[in-house]
Amino acid sequence: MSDAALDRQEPAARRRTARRRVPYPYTFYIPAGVIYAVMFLVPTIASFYFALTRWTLFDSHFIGFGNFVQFFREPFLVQGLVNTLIFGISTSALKVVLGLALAVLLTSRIPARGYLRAVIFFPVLVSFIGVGIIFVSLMHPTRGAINVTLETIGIDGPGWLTTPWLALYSVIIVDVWKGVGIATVIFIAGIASIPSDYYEAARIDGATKAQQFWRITLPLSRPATVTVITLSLIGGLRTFDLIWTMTGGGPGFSSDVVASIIYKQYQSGFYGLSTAGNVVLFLLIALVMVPLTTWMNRREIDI
Amino acid sequence: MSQTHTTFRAAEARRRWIGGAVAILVTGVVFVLPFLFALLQASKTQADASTLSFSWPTEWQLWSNLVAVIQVRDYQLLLAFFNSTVITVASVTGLVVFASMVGYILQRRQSRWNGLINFLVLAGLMIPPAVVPTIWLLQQLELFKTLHGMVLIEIAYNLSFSILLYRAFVATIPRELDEAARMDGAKPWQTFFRVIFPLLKPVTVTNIVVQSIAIFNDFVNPLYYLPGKDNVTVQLTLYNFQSQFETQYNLLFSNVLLVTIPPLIVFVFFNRQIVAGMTAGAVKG
Amino acid sequence: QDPVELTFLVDNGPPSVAQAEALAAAYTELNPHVTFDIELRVGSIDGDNLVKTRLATEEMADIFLYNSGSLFQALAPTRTIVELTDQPFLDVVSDSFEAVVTADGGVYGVPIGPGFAGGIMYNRAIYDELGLEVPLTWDDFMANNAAIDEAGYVPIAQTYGDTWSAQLLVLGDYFNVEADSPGFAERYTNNEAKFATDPAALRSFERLEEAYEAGYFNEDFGAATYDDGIRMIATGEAAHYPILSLAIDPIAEQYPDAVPDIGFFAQPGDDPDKNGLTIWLPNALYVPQASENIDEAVDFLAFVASQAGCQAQIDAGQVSGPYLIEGCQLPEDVPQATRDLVPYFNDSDLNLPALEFLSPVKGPALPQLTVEVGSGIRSAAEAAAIYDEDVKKAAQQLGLPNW
Amino acid sequence: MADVTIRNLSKHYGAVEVMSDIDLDIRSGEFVVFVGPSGCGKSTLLRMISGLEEESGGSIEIDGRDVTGVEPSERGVAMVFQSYALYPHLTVAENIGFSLSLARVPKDEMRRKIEEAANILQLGPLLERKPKHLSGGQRQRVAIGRAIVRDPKVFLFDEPLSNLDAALRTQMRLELGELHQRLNTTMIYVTHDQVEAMTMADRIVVLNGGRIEQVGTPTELYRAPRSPFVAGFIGSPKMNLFEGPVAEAEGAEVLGLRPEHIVVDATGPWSGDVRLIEHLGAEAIAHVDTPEAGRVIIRLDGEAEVRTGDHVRLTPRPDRMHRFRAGQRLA
Amino acid sequence: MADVTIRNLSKHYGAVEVMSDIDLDIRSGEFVVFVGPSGCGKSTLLRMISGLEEESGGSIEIDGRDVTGVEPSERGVAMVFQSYALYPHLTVAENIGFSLSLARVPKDEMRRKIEEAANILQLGPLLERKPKHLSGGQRQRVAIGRAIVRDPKVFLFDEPLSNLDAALRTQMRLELGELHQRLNTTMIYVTHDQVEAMTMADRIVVLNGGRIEQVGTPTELYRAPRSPFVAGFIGSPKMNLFEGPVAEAEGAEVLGLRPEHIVVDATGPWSGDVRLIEHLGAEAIAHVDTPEAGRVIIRLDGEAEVRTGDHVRLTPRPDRMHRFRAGQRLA
Ligand SMILES: Nc1ncnc2c1ncn2[C@@H]1O[C@H](COP(=O)(O)OP(=O)(O)OP(=O)(O)O)[C@@H](O)[C@H]1O
Ligand SMILES: Nc1ncnc2c1ncn2[C@@H]1O[C@H](COP(=O)(O)OP(=O)(O)OP(=O)(O)O)[C@@H](O)[C@H]1O
Ligand SMILES: [Mg+2]
Ligand SMILES: [Mg+2]
Repeated sequence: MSDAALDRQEPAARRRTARRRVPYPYTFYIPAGVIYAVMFLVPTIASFYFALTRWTLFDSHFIGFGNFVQFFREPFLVQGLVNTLIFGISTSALKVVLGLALAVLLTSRIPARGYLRAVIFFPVLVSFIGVGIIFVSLMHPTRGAINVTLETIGIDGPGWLTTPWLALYSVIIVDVWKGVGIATVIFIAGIASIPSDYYEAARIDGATKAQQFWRITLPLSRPATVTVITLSLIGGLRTFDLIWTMTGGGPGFSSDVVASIIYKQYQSGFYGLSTAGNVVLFLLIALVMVPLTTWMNRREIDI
Repeated sequence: MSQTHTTFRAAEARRRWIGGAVAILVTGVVFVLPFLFALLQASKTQADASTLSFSWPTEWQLWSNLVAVIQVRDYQLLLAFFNSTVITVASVTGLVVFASMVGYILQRRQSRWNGLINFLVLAGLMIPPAVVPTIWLLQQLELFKTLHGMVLIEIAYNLSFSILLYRAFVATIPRELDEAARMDGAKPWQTFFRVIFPLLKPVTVTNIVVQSIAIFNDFVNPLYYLPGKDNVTVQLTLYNFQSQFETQYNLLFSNVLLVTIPPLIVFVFFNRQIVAGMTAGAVKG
Repeated sequence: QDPVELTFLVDNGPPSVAQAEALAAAYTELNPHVTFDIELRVGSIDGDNLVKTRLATEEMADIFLYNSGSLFQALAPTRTIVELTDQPFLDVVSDSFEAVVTADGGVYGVPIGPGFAGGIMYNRAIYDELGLEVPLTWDDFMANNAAIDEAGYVPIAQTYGDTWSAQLLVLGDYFNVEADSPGFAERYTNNEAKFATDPAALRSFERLEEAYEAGYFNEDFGAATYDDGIRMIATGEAAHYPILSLAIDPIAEQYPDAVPDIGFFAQPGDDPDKNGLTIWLPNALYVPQASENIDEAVDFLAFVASQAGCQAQIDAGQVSGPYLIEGCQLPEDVPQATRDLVPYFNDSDLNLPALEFLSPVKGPALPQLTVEVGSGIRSAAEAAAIYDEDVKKAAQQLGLPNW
Repeated sequence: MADVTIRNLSKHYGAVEVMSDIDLDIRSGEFVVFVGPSGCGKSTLLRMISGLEEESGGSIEIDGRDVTGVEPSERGVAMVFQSYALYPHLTVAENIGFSLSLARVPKDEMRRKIEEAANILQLGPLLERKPKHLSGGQRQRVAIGRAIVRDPKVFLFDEPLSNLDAALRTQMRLELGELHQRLNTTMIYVTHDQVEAMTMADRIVVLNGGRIEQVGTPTELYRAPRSPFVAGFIGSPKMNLFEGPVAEAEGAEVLGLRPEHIVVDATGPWSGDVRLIEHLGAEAIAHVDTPEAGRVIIRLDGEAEVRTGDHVRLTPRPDRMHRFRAGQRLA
Repeated sequence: MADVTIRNLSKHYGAVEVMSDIDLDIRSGEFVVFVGPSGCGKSTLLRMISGLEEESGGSIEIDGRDVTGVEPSERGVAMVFQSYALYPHLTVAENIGFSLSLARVPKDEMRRKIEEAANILQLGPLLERKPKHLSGGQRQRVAIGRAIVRDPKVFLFDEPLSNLDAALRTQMRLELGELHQRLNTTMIYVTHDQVEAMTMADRIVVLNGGRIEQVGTPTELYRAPRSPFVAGFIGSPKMNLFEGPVAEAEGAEVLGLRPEHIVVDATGPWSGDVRLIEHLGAEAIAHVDTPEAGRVIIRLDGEAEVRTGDHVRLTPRPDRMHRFRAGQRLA
């Protein structure tokens, strides 16, 4: 619409706001907005200032962009970046694929559905610490149940968490194991909200089970898919809890991700530096997510 | 009933049973074995558990381990259960109500603010919270070390997740229902709470399940914002048994198992509430 | 007197908890109006942040337990902690301890728990069986290892599942660094000496590398944990475990029968005449300036720094090393490993505090780097160079002069 | 091209029995129309034939094969849903072509078939729209289009023209009739429209409360309804059904007379006042209150000069009387 | 009880103009019916009057008050949606009573009103069901019930009876007519049913492609359609529209003749073969191919003895001819 057209509409619009009660009022934003702004936004913006300081929590000393320069000099930053992308993309992709597959399975009429739903969700219930310890033990190179089992069939299992190139992928698998339950419940909710009429129509139209999945379930659970992708990708690019409890970024630095590098700086008391790192990581994730979600949401409106 | 009839249905049923059996087996290995492992460790003595091997306990002492965990530090675990439950219930209630309201408007009303709001929602997921400034703020508001302060923090930190979830699912509710309610004279909040919100039940359940578990299991935030012995929350109790130099794995796992029970109850209870076909029969088209 | 409850924050390590509880109970017995609310916190570096955060936000407990040395310096003690310099009870505290809780000439803490050391814990039964001698040089040590290997035992237990334990061969070597390169700590603090360029310092990394290359580690060294290390040394699976002497506590608890078999010696250097122990000074108790009960809290510290306080801890079984309180004697029946420490502690020429007590500069990446060297992922020289960069970053972040 | 045989079919939802004892033979190529009051079970029966709804009892054969428990897609049926059930994420063209693309029909052929259907249904300019941007009647046409592009053995239509205007409806009626002729498929059609039922059906099935009341050709049903229910249901305005003395005089419990079979003439035996006249254009419906028979509805020529309030005399045509006793037609 | 004045109203969706230049005065208490081909904008116009759809231009007044931009609930209108829009989580009773419960009507009165509506709509036994357990017609009745329990100044009905059977439809028609009389509210009604339009309307508004073609009483429209479009649209079967020599002979471009105005007699000027006869019961429709006028559709008595294949002669009634030139009626 041209500016001129906008101008012409202006008086009418004003007259309207005077009388028409907006069906979708902004006041609905207020409670959430206030809590979010006060508890999250204000401290966050305040902290951005500290990214420009050398900060020990007790003193802060303005040093301009020094922290950013230092952050980009981190010796293992590039590897951390690569690991971050691998971790974020692969956990998110696996959660989407497995979550959807499980949700389809668990919304179909199979026996023991309740049990299966509970079992798959079980890992979500356990804290990262618990999961970390369990899998560190199971993946122990000599004593761990995995390698012990492999041994009985004659395979010499690798050091899942001690082999530098493998550690990251081992953590990825555990992260998916732990997180797929959430993706699954979101997909289950998504599939539950698809009216059954469409399946009926498709069955009449001659769609096989597979075709029903690809042509009906998949497109119509798009809102769920978009949500799972958004949540798991941001989560994957940002989290490090599991990496931290399982490998501590190691062996050495081989499974470090950007977030764990930042966390280590934070732990070391380099508060300004780690805040700068957080700003960088935030921008990095935004660079991936903003275009992605804009694109996904634009297509969503069309449904 | 004819022959083909029975055989067809029988074949179908058999397929389903085989599928189910395979699913149970696979999930058994993938999802249940690790917990069996945890259970075994929780049943061992400390020395026995320290090797963390997948072996039978030399001596079963699950019960005494559980009792020990509950009794430690003056029944701290019970207090922790209480605190965590209060925080969880209050925060999840707030989250569900506030986030669904935002998700509803955000999906329904296209305006030039949407870009900004969507970005803020994403920002809530992308930016890690700033601990120290938040503490200063809480101190200013006299909310530091209080349960309600903690509740507000949990709401603020988890809002984005819930909003995203709600926004996506509002799209599945036909707009005609809003319109019908408007015609019936419903004010916006009535439209929302009496028509839309009940239809969002599957997402609300999902939200309750996921968020209550996340908040119940939250470790970092209570650690910083809710210090003090009286304010202990469940995840903090794990640190009674795990330290840099020494970990009592048998008790740690007993504790892990104990604190997993409430979320499990929440899940089992709410999972049944995710029902299909909420909007069936509403409109034709 | 009005009843007072003092809050008391300690890390969740069993020794810390035991010490704190023993001290609190003993003090309350003497002063019934004072009771304690002991709060546990995460140990290790995760706990460091908590302590800093609570100090910075003035939410600290009345008394808190925290490291001495470089970590203590990062607390901005002059602004956050009550100064004890002129308190009479400091007279009985050893000077070497006072040095590591001193900032800007003021003293801020009193010791809790015994002193300890970084060195080699060894299994005396194996030594007896193979007829080995405690080595005084690195070469002797490696020769012993060869013999042990031959006999089918694990020569050196390494437990990189707990990364902090990987540092011990480097950190415990500091006595030898200083012996070969006197004044290293000062030059290092002043940005004049580097690990990569000072041969004596580099040697610490190289020793770790040698041990790895000789193949003397347990098979699962990458995944094994501290607990595994304890088990290996106590049960005689392994002959050596480079670790803090504190490790005798869990051994005493879990493998009481093995205690007599466990000994401890200083990590050997190249010169048999310059054999000495790298020691760790105990943690300290501090009182934050923001406390509302400063007088009572300081009085409690006075008790901790007294013979009575020392005795309370000994009575609670805390005997993994000598106490740094004048006149506080360990009983006769302490474990062998503890007994092995006493001669070093008693002669100031035979011990030297670890580098982190002598210099505020410590790079955070050392655990990972030592894991890398000890796993053959990176060479000693390369790791030392990276560590120097890491150190530089840390010094800059702390705003130290000369960096 | 298949016959459909229904035996002893019944259906209940939980405790609610909505269908019982249905027996019906539909011959191959036949056009059968289901009529009946709202909620009598027409859609349910259609859905059971399609296989979407499971039978609670009884059996269905299509083309000689027992299809009880067979997947809908394997029964060779196409269906227009009463509620349309258009795929919201697909455009009109994609909706219509959906079944073809499932069957991997080549692109060209698919496009041709879609365009053909769109032409018949006057959907040409809307092919790229999504359903939510369509009017009610346009949606209904898409739903029809989805069924007609396929080549089923049996067509099932559930009130397919209810949202179309008269002109389009007439045209669609002819198109469907032509389709029926051309393909010679069996068609089962639910409608509430008398004209559709009368003109399209080879046979009409009258359902009432989950049972079949009568099956027959349109003329049979019109001329010789078997029960007062059918008599009243077929024909609009509906047949006058008299009870009491008027009926007894004819030896019946219920006497039926269609509005066109009661003639206004000066000598008629009944007389009364015209209460209401509904002008339908070509004809008019008059409601007359008579002391003899109560309210009588008669059909007049559109140009008849009768006004509300007029006093008229009426003659029932004796040769067109329908006599019923105990719910059954008397010979 | 309110008049509705529409001035210069227009509507576009993005670039698609679906409505333009609508001017319409509806008098208080009037019953106005909108008719027009599928997709011509009837629902859109209704939705704009209700306030659900924003006008792209022009204004609407209800009861003398400019309601442009006034909230739907404050316009005093009730509406039945073409797509029903039932609240799926509420029972039938709750659906019907929803607006009352919003207005905090006392429980007793609410129950009474719901039952009253349920009686009229024959929904009694279904009151506790959820919409998804209802048949299509039952859903439609619930949608009507939701509108009639309220006390609006203006009723808006969007094809409210399309899924009901003829008998119920007749009854509902009368009920709505009665409601109209009793409450004397203004009613605006969209339908595709000729009978409904002709019998219920005080005035009919014929829409075509987003414009008003003609407004008038049913008889006016039937007797004097202003354009060939209206002529063809009102009346079923539709008027014969002849072009070419036949029309020119009468001095027109298009000549219209309703099927009932062409009489079969032995001396008629046109002759032809009967191609098809549709029997509707009371009447029959014959399609006759004549060399003079092409395909001619005539309406016959239901019992007329004409058969497919017969040769007949036809006389158009000269006094009933409709002459059009340039799309306009000639006097
Ligand atoms: N959201 C929309 N976007 C674009 N075009 C639309 C939209 N909604 C309706 N239309 C178009 O506007 C025109 C008028 O639609 P409307 O629903 O008013 O038709 P109608 O007269 O009610 O038809 P019907 O009798 O089929 O219900 C139609 O051609 C339709 O395709
Ligand atoms: N899921 C259900 N549970 C219970 N009763 C149902 C269900 N679905 C339909 N019914 C009932 O079954 C009966 C038959 O429904 P059906 O849809 O077959 O009617 P119909 O003849 O198609 O009516 P209409 O002409 O109104 O569409 C109705 O009375 C309806 O209320
Ligand atoms: Mg139906
Ligand atoms: Mg419409």
